[in-house]
Amino acid sequence: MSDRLKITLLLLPAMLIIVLLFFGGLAIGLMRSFNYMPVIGLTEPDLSAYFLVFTDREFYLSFLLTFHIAFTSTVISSILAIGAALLLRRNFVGRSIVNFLFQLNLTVPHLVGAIGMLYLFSQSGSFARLAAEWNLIAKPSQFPALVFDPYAIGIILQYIWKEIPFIGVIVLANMQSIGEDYESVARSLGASRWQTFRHVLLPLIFPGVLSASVMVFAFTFGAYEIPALLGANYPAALPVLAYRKYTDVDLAARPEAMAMAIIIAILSAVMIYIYIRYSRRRIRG
Amino acid sequence: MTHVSIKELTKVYPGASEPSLDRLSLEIPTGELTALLGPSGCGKTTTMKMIAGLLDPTSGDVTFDGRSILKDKPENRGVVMVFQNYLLFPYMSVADNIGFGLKMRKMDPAEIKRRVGEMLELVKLPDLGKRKPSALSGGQQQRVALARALIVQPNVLLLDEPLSNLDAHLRFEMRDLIRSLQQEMGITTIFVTHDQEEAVVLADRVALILDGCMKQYDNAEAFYKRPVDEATARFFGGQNFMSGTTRGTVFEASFGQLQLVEGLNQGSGVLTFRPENVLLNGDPSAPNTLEANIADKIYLGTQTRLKLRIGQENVDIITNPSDVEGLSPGDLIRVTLPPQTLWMLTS
Amino acid sequence: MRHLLITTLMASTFAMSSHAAFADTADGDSLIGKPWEEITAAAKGGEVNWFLWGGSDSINQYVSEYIGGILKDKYDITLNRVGLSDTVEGVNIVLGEKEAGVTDKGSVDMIWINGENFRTMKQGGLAFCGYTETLPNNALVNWDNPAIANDFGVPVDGCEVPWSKAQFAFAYDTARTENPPRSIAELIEWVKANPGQFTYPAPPDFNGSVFVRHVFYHAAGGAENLLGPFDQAKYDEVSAKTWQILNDMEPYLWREGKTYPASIAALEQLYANSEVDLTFNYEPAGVGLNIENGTFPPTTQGYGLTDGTIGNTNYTIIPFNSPNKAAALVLQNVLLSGEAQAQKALPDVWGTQPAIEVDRTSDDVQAVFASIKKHPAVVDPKELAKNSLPELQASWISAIEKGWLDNVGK
Amino acid sequence: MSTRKSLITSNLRVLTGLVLITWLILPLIPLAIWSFARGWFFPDLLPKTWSLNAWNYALSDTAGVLDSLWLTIGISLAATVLSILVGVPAGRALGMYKFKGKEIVELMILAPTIVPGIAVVLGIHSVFIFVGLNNTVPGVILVHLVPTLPYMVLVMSGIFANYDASFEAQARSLGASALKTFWYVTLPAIMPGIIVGGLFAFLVSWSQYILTLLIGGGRVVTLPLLLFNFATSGRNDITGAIGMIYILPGIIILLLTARHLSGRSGAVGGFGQI
Repeated sequence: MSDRLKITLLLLPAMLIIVLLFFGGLAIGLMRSFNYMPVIGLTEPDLSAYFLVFTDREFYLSFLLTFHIAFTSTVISSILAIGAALLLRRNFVGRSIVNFLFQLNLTVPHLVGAIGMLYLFSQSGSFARLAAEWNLIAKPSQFPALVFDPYAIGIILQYIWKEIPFIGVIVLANMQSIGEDYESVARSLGASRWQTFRHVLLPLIFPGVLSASVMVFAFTFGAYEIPALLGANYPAALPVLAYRKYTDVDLAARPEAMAMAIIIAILSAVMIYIYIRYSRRRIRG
Repeated sequence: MTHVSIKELTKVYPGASEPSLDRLSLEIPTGELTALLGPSGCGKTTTMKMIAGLLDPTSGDVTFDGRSILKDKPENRGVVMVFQNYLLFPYMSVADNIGFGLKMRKMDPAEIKRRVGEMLELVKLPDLGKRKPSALSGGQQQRVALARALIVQPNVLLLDEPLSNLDAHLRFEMRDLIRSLQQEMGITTIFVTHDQEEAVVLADRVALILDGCMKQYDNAEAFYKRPVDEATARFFGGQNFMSGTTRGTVFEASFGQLQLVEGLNQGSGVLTFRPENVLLNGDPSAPNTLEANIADKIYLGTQTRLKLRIGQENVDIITNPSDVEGLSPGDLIRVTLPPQTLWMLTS
Repeated sequence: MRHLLITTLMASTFAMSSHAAFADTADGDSLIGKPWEEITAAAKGGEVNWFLWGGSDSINQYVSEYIGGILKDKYDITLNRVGLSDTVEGVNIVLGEKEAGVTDKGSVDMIWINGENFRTMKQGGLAFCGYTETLPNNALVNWDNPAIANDFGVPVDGCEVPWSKAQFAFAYDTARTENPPRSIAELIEWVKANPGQFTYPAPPDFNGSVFVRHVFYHAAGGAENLLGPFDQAKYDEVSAKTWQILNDMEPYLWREGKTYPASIAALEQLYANSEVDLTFNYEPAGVGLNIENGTFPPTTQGYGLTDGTIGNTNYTIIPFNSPNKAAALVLQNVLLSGEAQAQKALPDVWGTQPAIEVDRTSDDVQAVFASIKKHPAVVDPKELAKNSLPELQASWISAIEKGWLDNVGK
Repeated sequence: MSTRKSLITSNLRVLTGLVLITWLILPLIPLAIWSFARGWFFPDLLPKTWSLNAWNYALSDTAGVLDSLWLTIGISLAATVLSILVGVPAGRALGMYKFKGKEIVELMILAPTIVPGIAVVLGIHSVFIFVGLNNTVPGVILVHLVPTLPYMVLVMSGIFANYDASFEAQARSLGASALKTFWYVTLPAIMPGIIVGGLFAFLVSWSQYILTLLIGGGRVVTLPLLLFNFATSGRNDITGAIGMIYILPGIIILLLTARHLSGRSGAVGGFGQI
């Protein structure tokens, strides 16, 4: 068997699934967003759905909110995950517990974390109750609004909770395979601890951090159930908005939902491209 | 210009029962090139990392010109370590790698560029500044690593197995480069190696460390001529050891007497001599000329190794292949052990 | 080997999703008017997929255990209760299937429904209609009652069968609040006097929407003027006043009205944890259940408004493409039976009001109904019914919900 | 470095570690307490009354929680096995061969990790309605492959990049059949990757919400759907019990595979190789 044939056969099943399901799904979504669906008699594509999306003020608010959620969650969890990995790299009392919890946390679904956050941070949640116990607040409304809030703090907290271990495990694996010798070289060449971290370790673990954080960004930008559970009613996150449109009893809203889905896909691809370009220059330049 | 002094340096790793390094003491004069020699795991890299500040010693002290440096941060010691696998930062160009130490000292970029250029000339890689390390050969990477270390003008340079990853023909080139740069800049240099040949060709002085203890600290020749004990002699390729008793200048061996020079250890002990110092078919009247029986003959290309029996003793000798042509196991030959090549080990 | 694995895997996954191929009764029209025995015979051994809001363990238990038990034991029908977060999800499935041309292999056999969702199904041709006379227990239903024959103003026309009646009621904690507001006018004043202690779920939440309609009635000076088909001029006039009232109220709401709870459950949580002082529900019996399951403080008390609260009837509907229509008919008939309606009315089961005429049931069932003691915290349905307001037609409701979103919510 | 200073550093480490531990388990605590609570109102720090009601309900036949648990496990396992069967060959092609268009293939396979699921599932839903895969378990399993497969291929290509195929040649030359070679040589060598990739695939499928909701259409009720239902209906006690049931299988699988996840096995490092 020639290599060419072998490679083709090896790749075929995976490519079939990706092309049919993923790109097929995107393509159908694209067609429907243009009101083009010959099977059900729509043969004249138009841009009306996009027009509706782009003239809706909630869409822009929704985009800003979703971007804020994804960006803030990604940056904070990446930074904290690197810190946690630095901590876990060295031996200390309780390291194995943290290690285990890190991995345990990977197995806990986002939804469970979100519900936990709700019970912890709502105005009558555990922290509010603690505050009341210590006489910091007299009634729930005095506790700061951390869920269903306009700044999506609850959502971001849940993402941070969930993504620190995800990025952390990847970064830790990265650090362990790199070892400490590069840092030793840098120290002996006169770099301080901080310089060693900034100019040597960080660029070395950067590919791992980058790929992990890209996945986190994409996930947090596109997740439905977390903002649906913890988010404010208005504006809703983009995926929630798209889902609402799609399940609107008015069938006319479906092309709008499809248009939003396509816009979400394009936006996340573009933002991730910019992010990769920009951060690569910053970290490795 | 730094005189390095190591005093009773000891390292016990957490959880280990045996020390990895046991009370090592060494004086390394300013500008000298010293080798720490020993098999892997003998504690030589540990020693180096402690000098560089990358490891904390369990006890003991390291002083530079009399001042203890153990409390100094690694970046403030003026010690640069070059690792065996070079560890060039893979995401930086060659020039950026070399300039790294200067950048960390926040030197003006133009000045860094100038000095990097000089350094590239010095290590004979003038045109490779823009390349990535992955595009370099092993020897070139070694030079970049050396340049990266020397550019910060360290007081002390530490080299970890500097020649071991190189092909035979590159070794001498690199040896010459290291020696000339070191002499030129007068940097006190310590390198570690497990290869006695590497130590001998490069170092002014060699410290042999076996089992965490220093055996002998001397110039290279001394390890061949005057090893302190059997382990040291064996490490340097010594094969011939005979038990007996020395009285004055006479050694009483199992097969008879051997003439010695003056000033060797007296009493019962072990006599050693190097295989390459035994003469074949020389003057029969010369002292210490004996009959020997060939037990085996091993052809090694440029040399031939003969395994001989003298009385009950086994003796190995190395000769020029042409000298032993036609001889075969079972033949008798005449060998001479010149008195000035015989050495009594301390017991 | 790999091939074998895939085959086994596919086979096993398909087995997991076995659709009962037998007892396929997708052709509903052929069932209409048939003797009941033939219908139960056709339904025997089959299954029925009932989509209904699944957020109450009491209702889930009643449906799965009590109703499901009867179906299994008496008719050999398997009831699959499919829980929904929102009824619209069920409507949507049917909608999507119709769009895709799935006319006889739909996945939904029955939906618990009323109001806008019913309108969508009826107008979209998504409902199986005209069969109600076929159900023996249809005799218990008083179709002459306009509140039964019209679902939010839309004539039922035999496209659904009533299940329960409900009437909006408020609830408060007697331990926290002494004098809760007893009319919409009082409420508006009360909210201003008690800043941060009141809110309502954002429409289109079912309960938030009905609260807004109460304010709308108040602004219109009564429901009488609003009955009948949608009237744009009337709507513009009344809605302007309504948005004025709600926007004036907004700064005094929970979190200064910057956000609203997304659902009635969220409001009930706020109430339970003293974040707000009042709650309400279209199903007044829920107060009793919520006290019993520990969601509400035991000192909670339900009450009606002096100027009346809106009542409705809720129904079950069979989608046009249900493949198990016979079983769905049997299920509807069981739901309508006096026994099932009485069971549902027990305060520790659910406590909701029957949709049938109790005096048309057997003496035994009437005795059960007579013996029911309402939960002390639940407002007496008879008292509540004295001040019952009608629901508006669904077109009004969509307009009000959209208007709220544009004028108050954003 | 003085010992005093290193003492401070190490105490700092322990302290930060403690904060991290607390933060990691914190959200699970109220969930666990709620599952045993009956009426837990502000400002009570702990419930005044404890009860097993929620657990009784969650474990009863009517609630469907256990059915849902088995269904969810079945779907996730099927999605994992399919991901492995499809992902291992693809990982081999990407990890061991250089070929024209490789970057494009890689990008296509990775695309689902950077394009949110909601963006593709709406279109998939339209197609599935036509082919009758909507509201079915196979349909849900198939759509789960969209997010799980990239992880699997990613991990496996990392593994195969460090894999020496000459072991296979050696085995063949010693007389092993292709199948035996795969079984005795290839499989053990790539097993850590299969375990880690499989674990990730399982977890991704396990926590899938929106894909199941849309494609399953309410007929395929996995645990997250059930949980969301109760979480949004305000039954915190039942939510807590279902939540506990929901996280249990993941923990068990983790305990079985934990040693492969620890950094040194290197399989996780595959994620760094995008």
